[in-house]
Amino acid sequence: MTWIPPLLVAIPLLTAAVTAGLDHVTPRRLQDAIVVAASAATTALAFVLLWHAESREVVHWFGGWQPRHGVALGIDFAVGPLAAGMCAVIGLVVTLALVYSLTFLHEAARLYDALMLVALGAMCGFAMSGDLFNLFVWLELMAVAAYALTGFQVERLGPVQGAVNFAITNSLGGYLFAIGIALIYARTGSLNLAQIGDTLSHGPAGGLVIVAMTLLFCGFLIKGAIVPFHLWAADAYAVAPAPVCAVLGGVMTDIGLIGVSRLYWTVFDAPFGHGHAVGDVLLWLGMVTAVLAGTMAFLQRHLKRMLAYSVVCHIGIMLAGIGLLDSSGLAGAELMFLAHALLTAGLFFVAGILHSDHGLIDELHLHGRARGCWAPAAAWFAATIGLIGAPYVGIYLGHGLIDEGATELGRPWVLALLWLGSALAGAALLRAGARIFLGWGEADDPLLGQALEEDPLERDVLRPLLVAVALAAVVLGVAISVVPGLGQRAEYAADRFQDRSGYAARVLRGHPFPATPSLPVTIRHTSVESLLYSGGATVLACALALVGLYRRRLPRFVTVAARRTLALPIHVLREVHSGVVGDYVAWVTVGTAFVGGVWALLLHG
Amino acid sequence: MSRQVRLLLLGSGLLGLGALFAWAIAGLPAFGDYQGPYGFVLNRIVLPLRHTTNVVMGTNFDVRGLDTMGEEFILYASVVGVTLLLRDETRTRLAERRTRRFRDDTVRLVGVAMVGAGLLIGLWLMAFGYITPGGGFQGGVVTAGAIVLLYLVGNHRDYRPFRNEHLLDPFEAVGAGGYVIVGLAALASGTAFLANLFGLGTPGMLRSSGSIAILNWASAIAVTVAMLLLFAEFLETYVVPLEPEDAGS
Amino acid sequence: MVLATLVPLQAVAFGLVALGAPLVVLTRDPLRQALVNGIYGVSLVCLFVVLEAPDPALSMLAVSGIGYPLVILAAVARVRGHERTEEDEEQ
Amino acid sequence: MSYLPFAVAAWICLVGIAGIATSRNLIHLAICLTVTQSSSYVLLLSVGYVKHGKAPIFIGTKLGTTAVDPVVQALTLTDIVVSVVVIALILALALDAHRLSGTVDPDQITDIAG
Repeated sequence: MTWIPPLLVAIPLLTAAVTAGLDHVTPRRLQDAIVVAASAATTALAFVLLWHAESREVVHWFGGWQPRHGVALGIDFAVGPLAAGMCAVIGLVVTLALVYSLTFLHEAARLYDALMLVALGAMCGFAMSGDLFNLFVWLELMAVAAYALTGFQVERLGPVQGAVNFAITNSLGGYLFAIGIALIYARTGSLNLAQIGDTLSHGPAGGLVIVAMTLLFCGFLIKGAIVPFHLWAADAYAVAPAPVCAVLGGVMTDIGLIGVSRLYWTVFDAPFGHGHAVGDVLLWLGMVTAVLAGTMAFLQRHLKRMLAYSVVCHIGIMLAGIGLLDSSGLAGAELMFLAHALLTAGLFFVAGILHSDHGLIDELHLHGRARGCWAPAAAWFAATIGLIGAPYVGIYLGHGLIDEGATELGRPWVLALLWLGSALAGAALLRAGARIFLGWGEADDPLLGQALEEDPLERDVLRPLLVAVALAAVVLGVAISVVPGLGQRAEYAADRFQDRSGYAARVLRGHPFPATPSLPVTIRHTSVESLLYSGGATVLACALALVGLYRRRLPRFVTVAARRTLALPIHVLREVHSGVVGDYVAWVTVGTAFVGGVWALLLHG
Repeated sequence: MSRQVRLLLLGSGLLGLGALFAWAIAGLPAFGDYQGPYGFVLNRIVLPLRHTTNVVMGTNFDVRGLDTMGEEFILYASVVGVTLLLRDETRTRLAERRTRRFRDDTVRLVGVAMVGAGLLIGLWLMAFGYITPGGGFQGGVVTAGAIVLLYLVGNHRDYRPFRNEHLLDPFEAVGAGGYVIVGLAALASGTAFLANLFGLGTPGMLRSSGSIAILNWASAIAVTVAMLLLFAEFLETYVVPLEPEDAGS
Repeated sequence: MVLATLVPLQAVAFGLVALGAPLVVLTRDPLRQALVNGIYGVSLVCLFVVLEAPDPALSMLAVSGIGYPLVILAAVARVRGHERTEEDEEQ
Repeated sequence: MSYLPFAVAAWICLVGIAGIATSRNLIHLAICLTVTQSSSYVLLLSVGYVKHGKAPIFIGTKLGTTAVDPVVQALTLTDIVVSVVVIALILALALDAHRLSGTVDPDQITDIAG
């Protein structure tokens, strides 16, 4: 079955090239069918791969360049259940987005399809690659496709600004990553992750490795929109067409986290795995991201920008899970990724439906205008509850596993901060839903700032198809927490993912895979704390949403006190998210220097 | 955020980054003392195993051929992306003014000579890439540049066939898609994706290196067409082709 | 043989590149910057040659001799052309 | 000489970033991005250089002659392609920005913020 991994890249890329070449020969509908079929076939193969990877490591050496005497020569895709699962989710979300786009976007459809397929191939390649420079190639490939897709609606300035900010910050991240590769290569003389890890496990780590790790991780964190590198994300996701947002926000942002975890457990666990410094920095970055982005989400009125901050918030929670550096934390991040990708895609799909119905997606302008749209409303609220993580809904199981990891490590305060983040983001989404679909609250709220300019899209949509796709994504996402056996399999996948020496032995020396334990097929139960926190977060989100809707009815002394204490921080927060790319680049340098400085202090000596 | 705050942030960030770089450099092996092993192993095995005298190209198109496949698609995606981003620009250009044409015969003559030289150099770089320095990318850029020169110094009609997307798109597909197909062919024959399938030939001759030669040509086509489309997309937004009636005057 | 002559050559090439980078960045006018960037490109080509890297040198030569100038000049001309027509309209 | 090459690479990177962050023109900014990226080529090629090494092209030389690392050169080639692509995309966006707002100053293109 080692022939499957290259196909996950080859099928979408070849289809992208061929549809462009045959554009003037084939009718539009046939092309649509080919594009969707290619994406669906990729997804199906990813599921087959997932099934196989359960009991072995599927390693493919490109060009047949097997390692000789334990020295890697070529490029390998090394696929365990975690990487295969990622590919499956990526394929699923891209396929849904392509089906959604069939009637949603008419203009320049051929170019759009080609870029979406290229992004799909690149993301799959990234998730499976076991070679440091090859990761960089896929990272750049998906980025190039994403920049152009973000600027899709070139008739307005907003998309251009969003694409410029996205392109410049992420390119800079790519360059930092390239410098990191050069440093690692100078030290180890290898580009294969398993081999770099092997080399670094002998001898002292030193400043070179710490700096290289900083540059490589910061490159990924820029892609993953972690504070203070997150500023571009809200600009880019606010302006891209809804199905593009579903792919960017649902899966491409998470790619950064896949990179961080892959690199940590194949390479940097070797020199730094004995301490907790690397993980602690990631954990703190994740918690700050979760709370800050949750707050920013609450201050938005533009639905896609609100969703962008909600994405950043959940990315923060996942990074915190990875930063715990244990298998339940990683398994939790993994399960959260599954649910979050589908639910976020569903929410962006609903935003697109509102856009095509009313020509705008501003929470206040849409006040009460979507009363009676039951299907979109149901999708919106279900997805929101799933993203908050009410008991056994949506991200709950993943969040619960992260909680377990934090409790085992004796850091119970992590739980409180993370649940606060998801409650804040959830409150914003609940408030917007209640305003738009139920007509609750007031039609004006100066707290939410200025409206963004937006143009109506093409109206010629097949609405039932859009609604069906949105519902499908949400139903799948909501059900993740109650799929029997999924939790146990995620933990098993995480365990395997974290076994650095086992991975290296299988990849470099072709060692056989130890027998797979038989895993139970029952619903994974979580701790009582998680249940309490999850319930609390749901109640808190509802309360905050009500406060957002009816804050003028609060007693006067409360509003005055709140205004006095919160006005300045909110002003500062908004100022920082300035939309000016020069500021973002300054933040990138400060952030990289800060992360590197902290690691230098903690890891040296 | 005011510019002062930004400069302050930037200054402190760069200072910190500079310190990190200095620390990293202190840990590097001294210049010229690099110990390998990866590249040195390839220097020893690529010529005997693949009959490719230019080990860099052997690395690019065989040992690390997957990177180059990604690179081809980066180029492809950027052409598609730039076309997407400039589609409004191209639409509005029709309202813009006309270009001046170079009327001077000497300029034309020099131009034509340069086009010829450029095409020859480009083709030479492509053809001998896996033997001597050069290769699909370099040759492709030079060839595309020469063709664009034809457009700039000569009559615009000369360039028009090359600008025709109906003609160019299939080539782009053949170039970038061809790379994938060579990979898939190897996979279908029961070996690994992008494995070298064909006879290796004599080192130093054009018929050497097996699949490397084919991949080199695929990437040469892909790069030439991509560059041509890219340049055209930018020049098109500036220079307007002449209407048929005044082209003859 | 070469080491005696190569080391000074390399030092000079590195020096030129180190000088060229700030010059490119500090030239704020895009048209002039395109020219300075071309010269910087040539200094990189020289550096690659003395570092025994003919393939990257050729690639850099093609890119900084043909690739960058064509796209940059077209973009500059477009932006300038617009400004000029707007001025004409004002007059 | 033993650390000068690496210091030059770091210097180029910092200079380029400073140029990006302070730029008032997207075309200027795009060129600064390529300068920043050129630091990674300089670093890669300096890392792979070997004293007395020849270029890794074996025509008429005996196999086993000391040669510099071919891998960093292959990586540099890919990196150069990436730089052309990025500059083309950012210039295309600059043209769009100019068409829509009449300016290419990133500080003045602030349709979305907050």
